[in-house]
Amino acid sequence: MTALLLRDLRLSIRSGGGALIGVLFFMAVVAVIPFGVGPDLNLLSRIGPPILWIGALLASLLGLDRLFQADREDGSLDLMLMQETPLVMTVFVKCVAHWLSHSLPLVIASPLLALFMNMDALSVGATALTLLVGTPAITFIGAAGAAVAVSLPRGGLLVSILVLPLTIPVLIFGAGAAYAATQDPSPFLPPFLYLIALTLIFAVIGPLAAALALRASSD
Amino acid sequence: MTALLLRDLRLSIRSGGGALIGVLFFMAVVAVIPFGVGPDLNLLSRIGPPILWIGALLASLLGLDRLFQADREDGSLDLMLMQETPLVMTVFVKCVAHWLSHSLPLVIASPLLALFMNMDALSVGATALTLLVGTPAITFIGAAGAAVAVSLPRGGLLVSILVLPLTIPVLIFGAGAAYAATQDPSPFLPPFLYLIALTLIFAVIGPLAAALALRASSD
Amino acid sequence: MRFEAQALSARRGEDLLFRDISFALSDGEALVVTGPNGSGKSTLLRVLAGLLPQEEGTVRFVDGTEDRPAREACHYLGHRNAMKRELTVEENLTFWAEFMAKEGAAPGMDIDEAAESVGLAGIAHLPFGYLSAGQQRRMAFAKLLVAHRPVWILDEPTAALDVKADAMFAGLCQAHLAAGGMLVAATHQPLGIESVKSLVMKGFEYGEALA
Amino acid sequence: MRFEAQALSARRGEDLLFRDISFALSDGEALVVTGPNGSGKSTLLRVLAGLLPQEEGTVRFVDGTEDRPAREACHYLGHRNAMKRELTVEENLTFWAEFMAKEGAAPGMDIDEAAESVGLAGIAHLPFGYLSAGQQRRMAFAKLLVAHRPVWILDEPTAALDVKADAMFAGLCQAHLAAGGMLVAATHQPLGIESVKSLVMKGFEYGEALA
Amino acid sequence: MTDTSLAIRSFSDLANPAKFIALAGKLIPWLAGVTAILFAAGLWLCFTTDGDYQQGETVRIMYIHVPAAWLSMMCYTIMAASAVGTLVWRHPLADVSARVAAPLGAAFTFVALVTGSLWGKPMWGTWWVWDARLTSVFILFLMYLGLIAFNRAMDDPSRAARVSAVMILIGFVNIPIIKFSVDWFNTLHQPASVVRMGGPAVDSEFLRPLLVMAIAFTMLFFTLHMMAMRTEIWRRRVAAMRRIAARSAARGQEV
Amino acid sequence: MELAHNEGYVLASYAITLIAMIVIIGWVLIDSRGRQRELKRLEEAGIRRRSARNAASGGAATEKTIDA
Ligand code: HEM
Ligand SMILES: Nc1ncnc2c1ncn2[C@@H]1O[C@H](COP(=O)(O)OP(=O)(O)OP(=O)(O)O)[C@@H](O)[C@H]1O
Ligand SMILES: Nc1ncnc2c1ncn2[C@@H]1O[C@H](COP(=O)(O)OP(=O)(O)OP(=O)(O)O)[C@@H](O)[C@H]1O
Ligand SMILES: [Mg+2]
Ligand SMILES: [Mg+2]
Repeated sequence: MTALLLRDLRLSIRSGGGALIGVLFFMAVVAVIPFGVGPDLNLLSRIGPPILWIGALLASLLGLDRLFQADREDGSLDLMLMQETPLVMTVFVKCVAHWLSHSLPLVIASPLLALFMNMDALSVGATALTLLVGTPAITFIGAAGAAVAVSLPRGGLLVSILVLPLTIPVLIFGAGAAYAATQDPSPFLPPFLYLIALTLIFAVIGPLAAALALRASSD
Repeated sequence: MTALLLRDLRLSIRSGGGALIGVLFFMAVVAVIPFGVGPDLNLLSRIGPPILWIGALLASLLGLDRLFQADREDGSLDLMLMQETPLVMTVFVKCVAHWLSHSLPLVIASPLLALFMNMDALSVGATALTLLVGTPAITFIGAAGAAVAVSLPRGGLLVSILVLPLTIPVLIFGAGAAYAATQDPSPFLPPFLYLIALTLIFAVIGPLAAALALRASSD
Repeated sequence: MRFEAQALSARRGEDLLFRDISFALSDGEALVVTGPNGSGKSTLLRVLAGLLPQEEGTVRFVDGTEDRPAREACHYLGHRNAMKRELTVEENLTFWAEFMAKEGAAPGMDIDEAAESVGLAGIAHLPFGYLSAGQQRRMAFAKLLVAHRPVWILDEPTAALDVKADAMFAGLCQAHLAAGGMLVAATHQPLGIESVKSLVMKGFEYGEALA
Repeated sequence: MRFEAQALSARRGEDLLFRDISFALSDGEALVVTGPNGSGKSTLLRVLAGLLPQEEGTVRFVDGTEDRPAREACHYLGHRNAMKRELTVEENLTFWAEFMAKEGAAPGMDIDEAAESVGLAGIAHLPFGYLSAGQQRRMAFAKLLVAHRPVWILDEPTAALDVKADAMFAGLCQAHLAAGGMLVAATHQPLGIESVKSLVMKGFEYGEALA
Repeated sequence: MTDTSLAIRSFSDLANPAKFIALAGKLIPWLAGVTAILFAAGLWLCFTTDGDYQQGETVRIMYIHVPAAWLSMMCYTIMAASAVGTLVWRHPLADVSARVAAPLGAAFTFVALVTGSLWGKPMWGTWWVWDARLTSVFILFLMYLGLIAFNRAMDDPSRAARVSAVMILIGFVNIPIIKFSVDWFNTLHQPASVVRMGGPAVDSEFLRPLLVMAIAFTMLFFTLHMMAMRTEIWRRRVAAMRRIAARSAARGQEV
Repeated sequence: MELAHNEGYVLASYAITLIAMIVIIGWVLIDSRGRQRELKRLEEAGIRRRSARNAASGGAATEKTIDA
């Protein structure tokens, strides 16, 4: 399993440059928002957390559709399906590798981008923390979508559409918790705990669904 | 050349990127936004134009990195390089096909989505217009990047560093012009003209650079 | 050990491709599948490897522990090499060696040793994408050596191999059989392996198993 | 018409793969390139097709109009088939026929006719990805027929073909030569074409041209 | 004569699509006739009853908005039931039913969304708000489109059936959300006043055209659904026959 | 006055509903006609379905798809 993790990480660095595309897209998102809302710093800092969350969500979608496709095209997926290692584990490890290479850079970059949005320290911290906890959920859901798409001869963008509706709860609780951290009346902990719960649930359901879809897909 | 255009359009529909899916994806993105920033209509109408622009950028990026890669992997690129047709033309047509299949549906759908973002008529028109004029620039820059990436066995990273930053000016002028249309003091025309200039420049430079990179790439 | 298929039939799209294919291999036996293009050789091998669902029939690998799926006892070498172009040969082989390793099973060959036995010891540091077609195929073959599996399922293994590599390949297969392994191969060219069973596919008209 | 190479040498990575390769083909002549895996056959063909830069030497196609690059007179069939899995066979062939059509040049075969002459007339409506390996190769070959080019450059054209298809392939090549075409093929198996020149590559030890 | 009873009946005598086609051939003209009569009566009622003192003329939008909204949910429910049929009994007709219902559902949802928006502008002063009911209906619309796109992406129906059945069932959570969103969250939208505990709270003046239109829309749905199912069965037959034709042609000419 | 103002919305609603219904009904009808025509042409060409030829060979278990 470590072998798989290392391989996927290595691949993501050697080809495609997943990490940077995500971060750059993220930066582009943050760079244009001020043009919409104008130079109103207060407003910017208020919508900062949700914007960062939306940016992270969309950036995670880039490249997620090829999570299994590359392995299928060169025949590696066949061999993975044949091993004794439970397929769920294989999928889980691939998700972890994808998260490490594609989403973690976003989480790390988010405090920096938060500065552009004129967010205060507390809010920056809360957003980064919720992103850290919440983005894995997106990856796990995405894996299920990618697995369904790989089973389709004409999958493609379909993944993002299958996946986006399912990410809505994550977005609600993530952005909600980040927002609550700075607003006094609304408590931070409940949405944050929901977020953790969502991630844990999806960490189980996502790989399971993906494994099922992959088994059904082979052709 | 029409043959190439038709083939690429057909492929984009077959492999899941067709108009329906592009628009659907865009709609899903727009539907997700209120869950992030909250259902505040005023706020939504202010961030409407940049959100539409971000959606367009994302939709253009999805799949753009594989513009030449797919053709290279199955050997089609080799044959294209051998023909009498100038390579620049081939690249240009491929860009047009990508724009038609990935960006145009978004431009067409944008007024509808703008309604959901509660934007007023002027702003809707301005955004759709800037999208129509600006998105080709993104495609052309992206094509150059995709060509460089295809020529370097491990070039993925480089592309995102070289190319994505170039899209940020497009994004800024685009969103800026859309914003200016509704705000009285700031004039609409200057950023809009810059946007047109950018598109025209990139329409020449992008395919040229891509053709050069592809010629140098073959291996 | 026995590897056996009983009354297999399979479907591609909506059509039944073959029906009622049965065979049994025991230690050291090989089966060569032949037939015209599109007759369903690759389909049969993928069914044996558990990569396609059969329509009817069973595939079993019997070795004391009955309950494991047959696919876990198999190596599958398809038309595609299952190697990453971006990684070096060594990285590729190491990955598969580790990923396919089983606890308590016979260990496979060392990476270097495997590269040497397919005649490519010197170029293991190159990215896989830099190799020539035949070298890539040889490396894909080396993958079978780095982890032990009793059954090898090979789809046109000698495509793109030169004469010397053909002989080397036949030698490796013989060694595998001599060590009690089993082998199912689909091919259009004689493989140079002795004493094999053969199965001729006819495609849509349903194959016949010959002893 | 003449297709000729003079004192070619090419490099892969840092190493010179071959040096000083010269040959000339005129109407109806064929050259078969052989040699062990990794000796540079594919590299040579790609240089001839203008897909890789040579280190030294020239490739020329002489036919009155001298100034066009030689690659424009060539068909290249590489290890990969240059077909899209998602499109049907018919769409694929139609695309290449139109894309490769030249004004004022001899027109190629009709799509149906081409599919028929590779023995696959019935399945032109299937997506290319659904074909078996051999069927895919046949279809890739049909691509050479739908647009006319005087020179065919073929890299292991018969890989994955069955016996019947081998014969069909040889027949098509003969017909091309008889019509005054030229042909350069790299292969490990005899192609069944008569009266050909041959070139044996040795790889890094530099090839020798034999008449 | 509802769809469910038909499905159960043909399930019990094991899946004869041929029987279904025969039955549909007999039923469709009657269904179409009844639908036409109901629409004629419904539309006449729609335009002859008085306007509301509060809402003025716009109350007439209700006569199409509410039936369309109901049908958008009913159609999804039928799809979910069919999905269960696909997964549990692997009944081929169930897959056909689910597959052809998606475009119909999308059409009714579209009508509900558009008429709702057109009603919202005069009543609430805006085309659209992101409240729970409206958003969940919008998501229903996206789900219909997604399922259509999915079915189109998959050209091998036997493989698409199970995956799309699972997706339909996952999406079913949205239906109770639509239905009860007005009770759970406070929204701008009207709470249930027809289908609710304790009987309808709408004046019978408005209730009559509403109910007639609702039945008319429902009959329209069943007519179209049955026709589309029949067409889908034909489509699959054509595909099967084409394959056989192609294969015998290939074998005939290949020596 | 307000009534006259709002009539537009009512008309628009009915018009759009009418158009949507015409589109969906038309699509169902056209699709149905098209398939019927194809079926007829194939049958004229003398092509029979497999199960129509040897109904005994494929039982319900193997025939997961519809070609009854
Ligand atoms: C795009 C906007 C709208 C959407 C998506 C929408 C959706 C729905 C749905 C799904 C239902 C069925 C609810 C159920 O059966 O429980 C419904 C019913 C109804 N809607 Fe709307 N609606 C919209 C706008 C409006 C507006 C603007 C009004 C009037 C001011 C309105 C008035 C009603 C009424 C009176 C009912 C019947 C409720 C009942 O009796 O159960 N709707 N709508
Ligand atoms: N980028 C590169 N860097 C270094 N070596 C390379 C590179 N690309 C290819 N090679 C080497 O060049 C040699 C020639 O490869 P080529 O594909 O031409 O061989 P070939 O004669 O076609 O062999 P085969 O019969 O296996 O197809 C191989 O030994 C390969 O390892
Ligand atoms: N999804 C599909 N739908 C319909 N037919 C298919 C599908 N996939 C494969 N086929 C058909 O199944 C047949 C068997 O293909 P298979 O790859 O098993 O042949 P093969 O014997 O390996 O041939 P080759 O010698 O060319 O490799 C082919 O005729 C192919 O066209
Ligand atoms: Mg095969
Ligand atoms: Mg080669």
